[in-house]
Amino acid sequence: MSTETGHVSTTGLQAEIQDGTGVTVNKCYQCGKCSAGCPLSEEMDFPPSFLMRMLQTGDPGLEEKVLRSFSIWVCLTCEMCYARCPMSIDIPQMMDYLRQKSLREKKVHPDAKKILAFHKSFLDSIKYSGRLYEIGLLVDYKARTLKIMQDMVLAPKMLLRGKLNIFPEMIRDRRGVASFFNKSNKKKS
Amino acid sequence: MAEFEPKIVAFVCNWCTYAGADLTGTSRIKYASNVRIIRFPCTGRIDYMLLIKAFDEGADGIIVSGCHPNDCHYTSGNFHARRRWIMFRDLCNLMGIDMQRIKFSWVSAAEGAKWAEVVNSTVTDIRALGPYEEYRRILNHHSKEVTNG
Amino acid sequence: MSKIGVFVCHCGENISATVDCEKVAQVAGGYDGVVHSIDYKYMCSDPGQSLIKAAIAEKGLTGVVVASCSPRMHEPTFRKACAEAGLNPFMCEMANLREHCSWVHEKGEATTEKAIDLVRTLVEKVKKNNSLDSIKVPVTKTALVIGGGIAGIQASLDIANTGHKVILVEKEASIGGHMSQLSETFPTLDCSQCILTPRMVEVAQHPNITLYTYAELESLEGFIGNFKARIRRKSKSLDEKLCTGCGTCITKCPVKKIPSEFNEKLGNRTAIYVPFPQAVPNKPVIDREHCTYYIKGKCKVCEIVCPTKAIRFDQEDQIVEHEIGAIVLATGFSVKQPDFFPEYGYGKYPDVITGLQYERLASASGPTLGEIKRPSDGKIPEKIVFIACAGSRDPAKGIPYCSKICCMYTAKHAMLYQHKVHGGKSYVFYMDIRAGGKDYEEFVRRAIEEDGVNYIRGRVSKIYEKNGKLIVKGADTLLGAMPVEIEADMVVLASAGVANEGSETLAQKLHVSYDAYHFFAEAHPKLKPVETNTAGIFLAGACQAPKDIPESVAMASGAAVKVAALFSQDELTREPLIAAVNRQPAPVYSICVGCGLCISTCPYQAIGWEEIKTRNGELIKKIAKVNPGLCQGCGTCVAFCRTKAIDIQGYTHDQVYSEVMALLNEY
Amino acid sequence: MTIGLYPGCSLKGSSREYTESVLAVAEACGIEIKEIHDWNCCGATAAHNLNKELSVALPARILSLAEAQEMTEVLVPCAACYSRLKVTKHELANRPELAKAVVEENNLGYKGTVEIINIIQFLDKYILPNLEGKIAKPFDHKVACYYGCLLVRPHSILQFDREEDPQTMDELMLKAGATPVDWAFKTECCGAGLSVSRTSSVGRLSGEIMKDAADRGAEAVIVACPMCHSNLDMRREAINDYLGEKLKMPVLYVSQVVGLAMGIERKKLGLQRHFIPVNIK
Repeated sequence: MSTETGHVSTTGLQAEIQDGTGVTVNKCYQCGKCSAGCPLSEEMDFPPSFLMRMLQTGDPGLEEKVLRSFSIWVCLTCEMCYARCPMSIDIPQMMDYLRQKSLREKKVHPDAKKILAFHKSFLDSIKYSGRLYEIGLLVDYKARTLKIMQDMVLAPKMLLRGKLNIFPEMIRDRRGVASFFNKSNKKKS
Repeated sequence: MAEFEPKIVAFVCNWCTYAGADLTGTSRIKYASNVRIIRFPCTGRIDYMLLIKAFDEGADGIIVSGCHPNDCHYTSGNFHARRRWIMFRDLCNLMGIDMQRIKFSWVSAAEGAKWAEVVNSTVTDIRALGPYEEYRRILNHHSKEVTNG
Repeated sequence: MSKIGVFVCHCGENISATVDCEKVAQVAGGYDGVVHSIDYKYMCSDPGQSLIKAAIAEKGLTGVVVASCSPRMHEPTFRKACAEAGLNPFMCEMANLREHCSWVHEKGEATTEKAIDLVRTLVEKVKKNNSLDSIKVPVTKTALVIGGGIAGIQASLDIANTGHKVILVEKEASIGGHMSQLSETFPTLDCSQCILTPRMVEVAQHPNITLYTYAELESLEGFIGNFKARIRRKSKSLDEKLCTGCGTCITKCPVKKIPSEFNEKLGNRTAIYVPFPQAVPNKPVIDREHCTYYIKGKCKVCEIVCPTKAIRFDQEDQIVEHEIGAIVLATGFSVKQPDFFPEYGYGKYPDVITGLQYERLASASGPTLGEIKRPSDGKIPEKIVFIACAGSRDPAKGIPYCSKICCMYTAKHAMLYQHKVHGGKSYVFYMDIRAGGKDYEEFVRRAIEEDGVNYIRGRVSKIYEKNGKLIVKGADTLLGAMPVEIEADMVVLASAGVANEGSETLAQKLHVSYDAYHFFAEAHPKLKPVETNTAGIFLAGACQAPKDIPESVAMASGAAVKVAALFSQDELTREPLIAAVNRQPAPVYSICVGCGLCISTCPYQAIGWEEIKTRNGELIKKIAKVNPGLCQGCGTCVAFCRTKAIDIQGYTHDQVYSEVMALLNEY
Repeated sequence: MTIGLYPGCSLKGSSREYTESVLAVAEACGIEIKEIHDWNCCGATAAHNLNKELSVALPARILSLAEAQEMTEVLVPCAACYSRLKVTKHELANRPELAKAVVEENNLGYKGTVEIINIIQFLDKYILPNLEGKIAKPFDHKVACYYGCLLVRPHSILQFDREEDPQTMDELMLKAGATPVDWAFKTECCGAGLSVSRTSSVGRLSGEIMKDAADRGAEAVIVACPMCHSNLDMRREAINDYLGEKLKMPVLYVSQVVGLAMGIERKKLGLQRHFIPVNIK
């Protein structure tokens, strides 16, 4: 004899974001405070509040644009938007979700390839040694991006100051850490 | 199998919770339909034997809800209700009544959303506890004792 | 044998959309004692009520159950209809199928079942109802108005002009409230003080108004028509009869650097002071927290210079008592201090101010004599930024509601700036422009089109100071949320309107409800906007929710009419839903055992003793007795009574037990 | 008194002077620091950007290790690691099913008993009380305390200091003899994760920070995060390119300043490792 409690009906990407992160896109009333405070909004193709608006429409074309946007990759997760949002919308979490979906669906913005390459190199380093191996990271990143010359000035200076380890630090239970990667990869496939 | 739908009676005061539940309606907030409200002028009027009566008649759970402390329309009715409740609780324990089946709450005339929460959480809790068959057993037991002298 | 009529209302589609009303009526028709059961689209309409009246006449109904909306909405309507058809109005009950059922559940069998249960419960209750007669009580024709802002002033004058006595209580040293602080008012740009001060003077001179300033309500007892109010008149350290208001004491007072509350701390006042030059009454009070005499035990300069010897250092607070028939609550609102906006730097940067502070700057009687000058260095700002919704519509900061007045006063502020500072640039950051009201939209358009105020749709994220400028970082959401940065000289925050501190304590004293934000709650959001849930207490102005001057004034006049209507009667009828002690024929007389528990628990001291005596005066029994004039019908005594000797009409033992049994047992 | 330490990857490599200074001040106060054995990387920005499960599993292993090694309090000097560990702890506490999955995965068990503290809390709680009378050389300079993003955000979880215009580091510096300047970029982002992949963005963001600090008369910027340090110090070229001027202001870790005030020798604090020479004393 009971009836279900009320719920807002959303579909598409909105609903997915809601399920995946608990963020209700429709809470945004477009005040723009996030875009005003975001340190990177001027480098974004769509500042955060604009992105929220695109998602609110539920228009598949605009949702596609969001997943292919540069904004989601240049976002630094500095949490400024979340800190000041009058509606307490966890935009950083939503950005994480969008990035992962964009990656899964192979929709990463061409200009974001470098950012993505860095993140991937970073994770590979951890997978291999359990910790970040900075030279390894740089080498791997260069191999991925073919930016051979970048930061070439920096490395010797860092070595000179004892800021770089020639050899990676290996943790003992590398297999254990690597297994996290395998498991989470399996889940996705 | 269909889910167990508990019967829940709510004893509420006219000034705070009844009005609060009206506001839930005006705000069109949806909640579980298991609860039936009985209106009282004040929680101070609620004679706790009524709660026993409700279990007797087959209720699986009970809500008693009135004004927040200090907000009673009649100055102190809700304090009296609370004081009596403390004594009544001991009595219930003695009789073997499951205290988890009686929920107390404060819902003011402005707290429409809270009323929906109180109802929904009570329904969920009572549903988890299942039908109050135990009470029926206590009842039979007591009545046998009485007849056996 | 009962003959009950059941009337199921569709409420248009409000009920019938989710409840099968026909089925409800059909099932109810089969209940014992129900002789008439129908459903109809609008029971409260004239034809609907006629259906009830006709059924009472034709079928000789002994009880009526109307299954429709909340009894808090239409119980009086249907009881009146019953009375008109010759049925005792208290033989009518309502089942709440709308607020408690159709509006809160989805369409389906379960919802209809619930509706049926509710109707059955009330059918069983009404069978046990008793015919009751209303109680008559006298009316004291004096009104108490609490709060001397524009709403309280208007209510006082309106009531006083109907020939009734008014006692106006104001906690500050002068009446006038927030309106006296304002510069010019939207949308006409009338000078606020010019239109207010004549009203203030009228209050002071009105023969029917007793004005207590520097006073607060201490306690209230009683009920509609018969309240007793105790008012604390705080000591002003002054014999008001002797004081001529010459002001010599103020000029000579050595403590001169106390931030003036009236000037929102943008100016100073002395320890003996009148809040502002046009104050009513224009007689000073001593602020004992700052006065040297009260702190150090010496000074008394004011006493020495006073030509009429009116200063009274040893004066004490005084409690006055008044019999009151009705109360108008007009305590107004407060402006939220935006110190919960660290990103805007209020409190850190002196040139970030509130809207109310800006009013003082723009006011001809203000600290800058109406010139817009920065508090930090007195410079005239060349660029000024106004931020709307600084606190309002911000759930993260705890204020989700719209403060309603800010859009308009911000437009006015920007307009005044443009009028006063030629060549200056003004910017308004806003989310929406809410300009509903006569000539309001036109006013905002004028600010934009004629005065050149730059409106930017977006919220400001941060303000910081650099090289004497305030850097305002916002965004323009109409340009794709493009970041905007303005180097301003001054920033004005349209801070939220909030309930007064301690408003809930006052509400508790008066037993009126308040909402989640501590504003006082009206009895019905649409149809009883000036009434409270407590009969005889009415609301006026911004103590109910933020509102502008015309609305406050209209509401005050509305409340005054309610009071006048009440005072037009010599006697009031009260619902007879009160307690009574059981009486029986001799030799039992009453099942009351005289334990006295009810006497000690009654919150109204409405129960006393009654001695039952033989004809020759010998005491047979001492039992409890309810004074019907004092009993408010809470029923606490009923729950306490061990022998069930005391019962309360409308909620008798028979009635409530029948309800419980009917609710849980289907036929 | 033994306190656990989670250094994190940077503190073992590019910002080893941060570790050195932390250990040096702890040693001077007789506080024993024990590194979590066999710790792994917290996953940093990369993990939560690309892989949600990983962003929980990696920090969870660290928390489990600390618990297994009977630590009750773990100092996390890196602000980014601190934020990740605190957020993970919060998530595990609020999502029991997640905590269960984590235990199954890492075979280490998890109860949630370890307290995570940041560098400011550590200095405040363990070093300052010992400092009375030990301020050998007050750090008598005007400093700009730079908190960055992750020391104070997300505030709802970290519950540390104020989200806007925080004060704790300023108070700490005051006690070390420094004069904190009032400035506007305390919690603005330096560019962090984009250091390598978008150096120009870092030049702009870090540049604005350095410029405001310089304009307010600061002689040094004080940080509590290795990423902030590497951006403000090692990326000075990009910063100067953006600003079009040559800023020489040094960037010090908060622990280095406390160390200097205590009179610990500069080498022990790793000051020689900075790109921008620390020419002030």
